[in-house]
Amino acid sequence: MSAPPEDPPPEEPPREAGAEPVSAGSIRLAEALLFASDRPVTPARLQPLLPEGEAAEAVLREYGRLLEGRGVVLVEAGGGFVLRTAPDLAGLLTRVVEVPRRLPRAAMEALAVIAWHQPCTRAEIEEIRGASLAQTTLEALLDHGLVAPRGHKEVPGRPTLWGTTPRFLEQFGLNSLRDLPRREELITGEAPLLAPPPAAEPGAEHPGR
Amino acid sequence: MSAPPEDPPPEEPPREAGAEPVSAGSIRLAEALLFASDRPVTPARLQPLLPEGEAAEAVLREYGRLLEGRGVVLVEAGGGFVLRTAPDLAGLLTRVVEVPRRLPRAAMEALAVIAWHQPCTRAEIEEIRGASLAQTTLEALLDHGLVAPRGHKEVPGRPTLWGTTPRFLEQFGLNSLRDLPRREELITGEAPLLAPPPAAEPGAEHPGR
Amino acid sequence: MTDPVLHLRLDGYEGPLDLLLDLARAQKLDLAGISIVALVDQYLAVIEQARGMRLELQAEWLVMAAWLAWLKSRLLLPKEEVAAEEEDPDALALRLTDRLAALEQMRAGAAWLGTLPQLGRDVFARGAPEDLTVQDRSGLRADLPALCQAYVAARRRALALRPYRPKPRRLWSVQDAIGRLGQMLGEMPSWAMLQRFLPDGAALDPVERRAALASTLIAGLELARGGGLDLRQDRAFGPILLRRAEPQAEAGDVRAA
Repeated sequence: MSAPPEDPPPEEPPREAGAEPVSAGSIRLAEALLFASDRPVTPARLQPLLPEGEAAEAVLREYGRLLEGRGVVLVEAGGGFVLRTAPDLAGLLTRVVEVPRRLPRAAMEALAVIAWHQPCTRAEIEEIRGASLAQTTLEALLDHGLVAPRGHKEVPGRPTLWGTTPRFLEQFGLNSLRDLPRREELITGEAPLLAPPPAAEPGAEHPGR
Repeated sequence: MSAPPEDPPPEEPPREAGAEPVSAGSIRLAEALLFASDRPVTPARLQPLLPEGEAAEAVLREYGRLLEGRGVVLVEAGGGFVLRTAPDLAGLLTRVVEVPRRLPRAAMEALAVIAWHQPCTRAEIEEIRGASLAQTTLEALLDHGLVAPRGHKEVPGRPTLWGTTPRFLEQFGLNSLRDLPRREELITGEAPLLAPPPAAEPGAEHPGR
Repeated sequence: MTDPVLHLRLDGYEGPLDLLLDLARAQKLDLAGISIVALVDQYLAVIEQARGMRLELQAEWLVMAAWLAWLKSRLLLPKEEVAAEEEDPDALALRLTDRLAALEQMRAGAAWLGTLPQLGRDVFARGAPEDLTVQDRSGLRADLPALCQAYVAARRRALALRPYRPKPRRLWSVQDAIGRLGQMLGEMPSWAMLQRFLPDGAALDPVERRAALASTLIAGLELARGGGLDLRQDRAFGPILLRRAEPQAEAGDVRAA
């Protein structure tokens, strides 16, 4: 399994593999071609490069035999031969690269509505957002563990109430929901949803005051 | 040059390379990593995979020694170690592997100016070559990823400064820009006006070092 | 006059400097030892033969020819005859050989690069590298500012979508105003401004207030016509004053105002 490659001796007569002759030069060529090719190497592709009397398939098989126990192995795939990392090493060499994703805009908005209006039903989320909420969007939030059911609203149909999870607090670096800015702080300058009419200023232009 | 690879013996004690111990398992790991990657492998990438007490650089050098005379060889280029097909096989391989077009002479000369005078502006390239630089020439160099903008020269018009890329080093098998001969060494006093360039053995030292 | 062979030759040169370098190479091994005068003659001879060359080539080649001819004339003059303000012709010639040397260096550099085994031409990289990285896409990139932004965006959209409802107007009718005037005049001892008789002012917006003022004025005129009150305005656009009618009041004044 872990036998090391050996120094090649400086000179060696052509190697015999079974009945067919396989020369060291042919092995070198097969190795180079297998290494450089971007697709599986068929015997037909190697054959024209070989000296008269050597069979490409025999050369490839002999090379594969030489690779046994090495860091790369020769495997048959896609109608030809390819070099691959030895299976027992692949796991060791693999590096995990974290590629965090953004939530889609709709999901982020739905999450925000739930965060500030929880617990609330799906219908309420839609009303507050002013847009319908796709099932997949809600599922994405559930998959990330950011929201969870919080019972049912006692109205006809008993719709599920949604709220945020401890995972939500962790994701956004909050200690508690009280750390969220207040709604009024976020939508300043905007008329509140059900605002009383503004109190009339006593007109300065009116005489008699 | 064409010594064949040898069958690895079934069992072998850890190999000694100079003072540093290099185990067969580490050689396998290096081999797997080098074969899997198309980028130069730095010792730092390999080191965490090795057992305590083995130096990645020693392992890589030992593996390179083992590959001598094989179809692929280990070269130092672009700041790391990378496998390449043996240069003497180029003639045979190009019959079955697709080869991109050569750079035209104007592009090679412009590339030389950028390589030895970097960072430099387009006007400086034209001044040295005594000819205007065709847009297609610059585009060819950019297409090959050999040159890249390196900021602006702080003169009126703020022209772009050009320099070579890591890809340039890889393309020509150089480990760093220090591997370029010094400008004055390109032409020697006794040699004819156009000194024959040093015979470039792959991996051999350049005369300019 | 067109010589196709010469055409090809000039096209092969990357500008006049390139040709000059070739001519210099034919002359001497060492650039420092070349004869500038001989070089100029050779260059001018080539240009003379190439009269028919492509127009776009001509400009830069002829500029160089003119400059070289001028340089040659200065080099041939005895030193003392070169005008004092002109640059030393030897220095100019030296600068030309320096430029040729710089170009030669770079041609040698290009040739040196050309002999290196090139990736993809002489040596080959791994054709089918294996990707040894696994992308973990389970993570989430979201922070509190983004959450706040999303909330604001959602609310903005919802507010923009709300149907437009005109604000209900509370209008003070003339009948209301007559009732209020009748009630309030009894409490007013003397002249009082029209504005005093408006309904409770705090709840009215400017439009409603103006409407109430108009109703109150009409109510006042109506009552004055019936002799129930007196109206007075001392000047145009001045305040309108009301009081309960006194027996000796002349209604005619009011109508005039």
